[in-house]
Amino acid sequence: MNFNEPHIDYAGISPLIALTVGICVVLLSAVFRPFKRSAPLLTLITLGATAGLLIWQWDDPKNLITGALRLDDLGISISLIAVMMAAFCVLLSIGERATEEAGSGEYHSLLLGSVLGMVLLSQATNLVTFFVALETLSIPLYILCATNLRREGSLESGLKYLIVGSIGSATLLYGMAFLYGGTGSTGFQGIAAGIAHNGLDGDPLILIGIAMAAVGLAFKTSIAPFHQWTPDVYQGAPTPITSFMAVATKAAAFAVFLRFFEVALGSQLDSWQPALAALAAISIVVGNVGALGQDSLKRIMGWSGVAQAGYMLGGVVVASEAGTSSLVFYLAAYAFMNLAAFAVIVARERETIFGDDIRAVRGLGAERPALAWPLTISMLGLAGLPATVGFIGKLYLIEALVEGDYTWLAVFIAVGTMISLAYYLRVVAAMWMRPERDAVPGGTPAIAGAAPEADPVDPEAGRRWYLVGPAVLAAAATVFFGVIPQPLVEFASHAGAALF
Amino acid sequence: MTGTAWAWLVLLFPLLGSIVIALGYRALPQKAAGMIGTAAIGLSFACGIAALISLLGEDADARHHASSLWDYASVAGLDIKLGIYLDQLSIFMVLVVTGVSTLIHLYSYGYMQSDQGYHRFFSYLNFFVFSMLLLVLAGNFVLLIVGWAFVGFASYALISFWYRRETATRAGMKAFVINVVGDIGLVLAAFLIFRELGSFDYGTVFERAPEVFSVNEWSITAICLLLLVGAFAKSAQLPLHTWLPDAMEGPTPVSSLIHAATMVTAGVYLIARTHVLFALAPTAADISAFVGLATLLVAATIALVMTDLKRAIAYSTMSQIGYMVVGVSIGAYGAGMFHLMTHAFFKALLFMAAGSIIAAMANEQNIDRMGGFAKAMRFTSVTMLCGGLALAAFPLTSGFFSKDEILAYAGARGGMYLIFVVLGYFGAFLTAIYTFRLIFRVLQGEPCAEARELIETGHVAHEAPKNPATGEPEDTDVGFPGPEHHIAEQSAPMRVAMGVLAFLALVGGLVQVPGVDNVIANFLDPAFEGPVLSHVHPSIEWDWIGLAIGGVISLLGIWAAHWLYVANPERPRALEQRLQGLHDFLFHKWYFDEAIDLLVVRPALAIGRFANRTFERFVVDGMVTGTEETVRSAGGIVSRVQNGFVRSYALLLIAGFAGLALYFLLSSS
Amino acid sequence: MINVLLWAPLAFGLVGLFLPRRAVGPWAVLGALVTLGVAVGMTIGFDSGDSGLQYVESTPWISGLGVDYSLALDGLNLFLVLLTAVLWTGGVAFAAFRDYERPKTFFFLMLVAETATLGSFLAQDLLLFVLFFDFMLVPFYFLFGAWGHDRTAEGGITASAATLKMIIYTLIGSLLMLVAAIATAIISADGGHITFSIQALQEQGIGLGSQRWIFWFFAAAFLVKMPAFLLHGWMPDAYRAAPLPALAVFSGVLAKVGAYGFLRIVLPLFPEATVEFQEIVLVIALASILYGSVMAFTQTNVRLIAGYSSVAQLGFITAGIFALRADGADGAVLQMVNHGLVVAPIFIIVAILLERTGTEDIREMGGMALRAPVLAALFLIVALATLAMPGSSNFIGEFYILNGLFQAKIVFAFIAITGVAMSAYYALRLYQGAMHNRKPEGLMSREIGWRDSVVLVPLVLCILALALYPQLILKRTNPSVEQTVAKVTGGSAPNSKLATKNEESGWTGYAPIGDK
Amino acid sequence: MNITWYIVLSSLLFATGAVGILLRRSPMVILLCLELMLNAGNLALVAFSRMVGNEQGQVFAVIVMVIAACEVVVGLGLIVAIFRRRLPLNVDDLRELRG
Repeated sequence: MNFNEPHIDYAGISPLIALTVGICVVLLSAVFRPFKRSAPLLTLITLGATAGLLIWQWDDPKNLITGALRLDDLGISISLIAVMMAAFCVLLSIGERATEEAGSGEYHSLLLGSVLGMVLLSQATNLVTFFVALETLSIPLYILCATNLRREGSLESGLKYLIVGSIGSATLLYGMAFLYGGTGSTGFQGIAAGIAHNGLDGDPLILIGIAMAAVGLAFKTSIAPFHQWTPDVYQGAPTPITSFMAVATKAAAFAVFLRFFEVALGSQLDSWQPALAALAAISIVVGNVGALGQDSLKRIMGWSGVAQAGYMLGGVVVASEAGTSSLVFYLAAYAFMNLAAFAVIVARERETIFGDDIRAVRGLGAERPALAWPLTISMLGLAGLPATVGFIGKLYLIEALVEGDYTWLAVFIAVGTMISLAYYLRVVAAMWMRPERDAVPGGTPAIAGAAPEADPVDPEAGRRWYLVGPAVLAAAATVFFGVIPQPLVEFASHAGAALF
Repeated sequence: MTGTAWAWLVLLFPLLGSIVIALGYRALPQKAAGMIGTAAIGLSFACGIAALISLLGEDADARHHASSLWDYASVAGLDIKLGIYLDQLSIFMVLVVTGVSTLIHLYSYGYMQSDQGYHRFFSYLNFFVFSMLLLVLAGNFVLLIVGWAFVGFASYALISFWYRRETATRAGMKAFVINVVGDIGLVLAAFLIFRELGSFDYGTVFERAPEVFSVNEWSITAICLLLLVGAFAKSAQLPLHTWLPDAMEGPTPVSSLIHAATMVTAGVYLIARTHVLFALAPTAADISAFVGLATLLVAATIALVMTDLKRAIAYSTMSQIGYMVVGVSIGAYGAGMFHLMTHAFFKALLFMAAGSIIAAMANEQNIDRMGGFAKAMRFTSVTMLCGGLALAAFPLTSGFFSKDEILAYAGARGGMYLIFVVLGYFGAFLTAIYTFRLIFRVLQGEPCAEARELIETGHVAHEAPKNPATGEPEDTDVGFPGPEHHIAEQSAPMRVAMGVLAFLALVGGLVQVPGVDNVIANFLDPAFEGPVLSHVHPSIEWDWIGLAIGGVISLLGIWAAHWLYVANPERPRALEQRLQGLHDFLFHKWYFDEAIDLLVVRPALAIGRFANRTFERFVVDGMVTGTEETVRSAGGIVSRVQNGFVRSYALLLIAGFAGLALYFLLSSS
Repeated sequence: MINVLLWAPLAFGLVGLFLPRRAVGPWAVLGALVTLGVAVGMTIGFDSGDSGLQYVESTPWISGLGVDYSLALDGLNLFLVLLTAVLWTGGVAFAAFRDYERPKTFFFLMLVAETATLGSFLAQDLLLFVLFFDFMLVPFYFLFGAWGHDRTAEGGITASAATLKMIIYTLIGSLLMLVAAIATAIISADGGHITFSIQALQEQGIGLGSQRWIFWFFAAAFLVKMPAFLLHGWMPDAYRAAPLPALAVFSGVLAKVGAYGFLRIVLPLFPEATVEFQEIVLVIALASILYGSVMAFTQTNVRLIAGYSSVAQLGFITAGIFALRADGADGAVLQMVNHGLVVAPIFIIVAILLERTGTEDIREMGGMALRAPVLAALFLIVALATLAMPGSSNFIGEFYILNGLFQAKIVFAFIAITGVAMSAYYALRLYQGAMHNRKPEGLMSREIGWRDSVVLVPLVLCILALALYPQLILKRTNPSVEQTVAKVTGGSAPNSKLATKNEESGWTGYAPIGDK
Repeated sequence: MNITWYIVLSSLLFATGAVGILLRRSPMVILLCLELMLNAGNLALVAFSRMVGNEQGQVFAVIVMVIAACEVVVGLGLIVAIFRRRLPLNVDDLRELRG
């Protein structure tokens, strides 16, 4: 019997296939003795393959699966960022307690699963794929956060993330339902068409739908006031996972943020622009002041993540090609800077009894220059000082904002950056200078390794290639693209061109 | 060689001398330093003579030349060259300055011999002469200001020469700051001149001024008043005079050179130099004249009661400069400059004599402790007498002619200017009294310990010197005559210098005897060919009548002094008792220092303290800490909201959603 | 050529990281000297008659954003570049004769700082300028923080706290300036191709409405950097914390970048706003002069006396620029160089004194002139130059500044000039306090050593040379300055009274009573 | 019959779920409430799907059920893990991470 088989663009979905296969293989590898140790390697191979396939698809946009996905340079670039972060996460996870706790195979397959979700999300052009991808992304992360079963913090972060995250998804879903109801379609194009056709501008269904969708996305990108899970989860999760989700989740979520608001709701600009701008401003302020009093490096990164998300949201707000490009550029920059920072944090976590407390990096400049320089560079970069890619990123964003008549938001970014100096430079000072005020005598910090569930201290961690390597590499990239940004600008502008 | 070439040489030698001595402070032996210093000035005097000769070679009206080396700073319309202006006036000043300086260098060569800072002293002294010459030769106002400030610095350096004396350093600072106030006056005047005339150059300015300004126009008056600020600060006229008495902290040759003969007369020179402008601003000129008069009287009255030898002479200097200021302000330029010259002679001489005595007294300057030096130090006392006579305008001495000529000129102007005649003569009377008060108290009477020692052993030896002001032992590392002192009696160079000056003080006046010869006036007058006042000239008769009166007055004064301080020495005490209030008032120098302290110094310090303690802390730092606090507290709030309760997170999330939804609904409906 | 000038220090610094500890100091000196050599060479080759840019170097950097890598010299920055090279040579040499902990990093940072500073002077692209302007701070952040002195003992704050305060304070302005710079480019491009080239932006120009806020964003950056009155909160702590060689170059050069920014960017790019806000800025400048002077003569810490005197000096410079006359601006540029040349030696002398007396409090010093006459003489010359003694180049600088101010806004000139009197007092007080009066017991007074003389004497010689021939700078500066000022005044001939006589200049202006 | 009622019902469900999460401390109950919220979404989807007359909504609803199931599984897993660590099963006691 014959039926007209749907045309399937295997080339287009090859990255997804690769990932899926990878997940199965890695998972199974855990089962067969001889391959027990090979999970990380396999994961890296998978990621490598995915990356290769993605690059292969570079620069020829097409719709996949009857318009459920759109494979264009925006999606690819974001996916690449996610894949890169995953790869480094694998490296940082070597010797991480969590992997043994959870079982190496499971751990890595979950990681791949989350990557799969991200790749999907970055290409989703349909509410259904959007939601599915989002959950594929999140659910593995819920588990990964909790993988360090020995540590109460890890479990707590997992549960918190799960609960709040599910509320986020539920809200998002409900919003999607309304949008569907309002426009009669789940495809982004369809929604746009629906809005245009029925002219349902004032329609409460759509408006509430938009609001709810915005909340869901803002949650995933940890935009204030939907940010509160961020610091806790960042601090509680195993550090490699933190580094992974800090960047990758943001990246993927921002990709769909762009698509959803600029493709589906492009015609509603003036109704959502001010709202998002306000959210951006709020999270810039909240994130930066929140980070001020912190002593846990991971927490600092968490709060700073909130602020950075605020900056990036600016790229969405202006709804222009420049905005999109600048956002992608900034995400890439953010990836490098975070990576350098987290690699060092992981190393110090294993080296010292201070865990991720800021005391762990005190005197690093003299003790371990190979770690101190990357962390310094990444901090300066996050603070947006010149000669780092962070500065160019801010420059790019601000230029987009001013062009889009959101100069006041640009000023907000400037002010936020000033505040941020106070905590970024505090870390730098801890590494290079005499203590600002003498350390609190005695008493191990909340997350200090001295606690009963201590992770084993590895005094050589500061010299392991798989920790120093990523740190130095990322720091180098941070400086390199700070001095010669042209290639990265090209990369980003491709992504920007995809939407407009 | 042209006159200007000589003039450049005049400038060159002192500068070279100063630099050579300074750089060779290790290599050169002491004597060499002194010789180089003296020689440099001598040479520049010679060059001055040469320049004069080349000037005399030309006819009277062509005797002014400008010459410049290079563009100093001339862009954007300001044309400032490194240029000099040579005419009768400047050459006259050059000769007075270099001439007297040479003698004083000679004197210092002996006087300072046992002083540790010998090189430093001569280097400074040469630098001063250079600056003074720069001042008088400057070809534009900017260079004038440079010279003006240089002499100010030189005077600072020499006043605080013994720099481990608190009193000396403080006096130096005072002198410098007050002189800077003067500089500022000049600078502002220069700006105003530039705004009106578009140039700083003497030639251009004096040429354009009559065309641009109408008489007594406010801007020219302003210019002249600003110039006067400079002049008064430098010439220690009221109310900017308080630095001069304190300046006596410096070594005596310095007092004699800078604070009697040359620098302090710069103000007089300035007024004479800018006579064109003052002629256009009679009001300013009159103000200046009256200030001069006031200074003349105030200083004279103070000098009556001063017990510090050098300070007394310093006040007399102020008063004499008062005469000169009156002279050049009312238009008696020739007479004013003439008095400047004679005063340079006899006042320098008086200081030298005083120095000789003070050295003998081991820096003791209180005349109450002195006495009977007439026998002890013959030479010194004779020369001092000569100086005193000239100062007291004893008939036929130099001061006699010069002072009275000024008053005669005032008389000739008549009208309001008669006040100057009357009070001027009164001043002359006071002058005679205080001069001979000093002479009688120091030379006559019961010999004091040192004098007796001198008479008996022929030399004096003292214990370590003390600071007369504070009584603290001096730090002899930085100088001061050591155990054996240099007094004119025993040091040939000092005698030569004083001898020459004594001679000049006595007969120096004869170059300008009314009706007989008018060398100075005839030479200078072409330089002062102004539009106005040039016609005013006292008739010979009046001149002689004036001289007669002056002579009588000075004799009266001397007699009064004798009656008070020699005939019956108890009388002054009695008078002090009787006129306690007046005496205190005069003794505290009319409370000028106190007033300035109250009106200027204290407020400034108070403001400084306020700025430092209050403003800086609460406003400036307040802004920083204030912002910091706000931000930090905001952070506190945020992390308090971050309370770890997952349910409150959910609440905030839902609340946020509600807010967003509301916004969308409201904004679009 | 110009690239060598800019990157030589950085190159030497990088190489220095791989040298043995002992060699790195001399190596750094060599680097600074090479840079100096290049700078001198370019100064010699400079065409003094030309008002335009020379040694131009321009290639696209981030074509996507319209940012170019473009450098050039002209009358405005020529001598500031030279000054930078000179002072850095002095500072690095002075440091090289001492041993600092972690010398490699120290000298690396010093040389990085030089490149950054040179960059901000040379940049002809608005964004490149901003980039270097911000980047300058980074090396100094480390230098002050890691090699600085904690002042907790005398009730101050730690070095790292002080330097943090400084960098945040100064970046406030810089980041706003970044926004303003981008806004300038975009507004003047409006829709078209965006460029940040200062030259190009001068042609286009932007509307007064946007000029207003952009002006203040830039002004904020520059005034903080100077620092000007009320924005100097970071200065005292930072100055007390800083290691002296670094402080010498910092206070000698970095403060000038602010003033230079006004000339290079604000005047030509925002002329209308400049005219509109002239008097406000002048008021700030006067406040800086008076306040700085008053503070300077109440301080007892030598660093702070110098620091506050710089506040006053920068006030003069700002006033000169905002007289909006060629002579004022000429004076300002000259004065920037002069002040750099005097303030750096002062800090070096302070370092020398500190080594001898172990204190920075003038009340605890004194009487050193006897044993150290040469040091005293050098100090005296520097002090006199600081108080703008007539005959010094500083005097000419202030004379031009005040003349410009006088002709433009007479009242301001009268107020400003009181600062001169005060400067006389605090400068002499500084000198006397260290060198004169009684020597405190047990205070070691020693003559300056040949090492320090090698550093100090050349600087003093520069001062003397300029004192004899300030025209050297003025002549080369004037054409560019006149061009810049003309952009604001609309090309009115800026010499003597003719320029200002007739124009209406408000109550502060000068209106002749009674016409001729 | 008008669609409004379906919407009202679903929103009531959603609200109930939300309020439940805010009020209850036991992770179990919270998971249930999450289910409620998701199903509110489902109901709305299905209803709308009827209204607009295409099946996309219904497909969506089916998929959502799967996802909801996954979430619950993960949630339960976590709860077990917490229980094994002898930690209190009360979300308010899990607040080591804060500030």
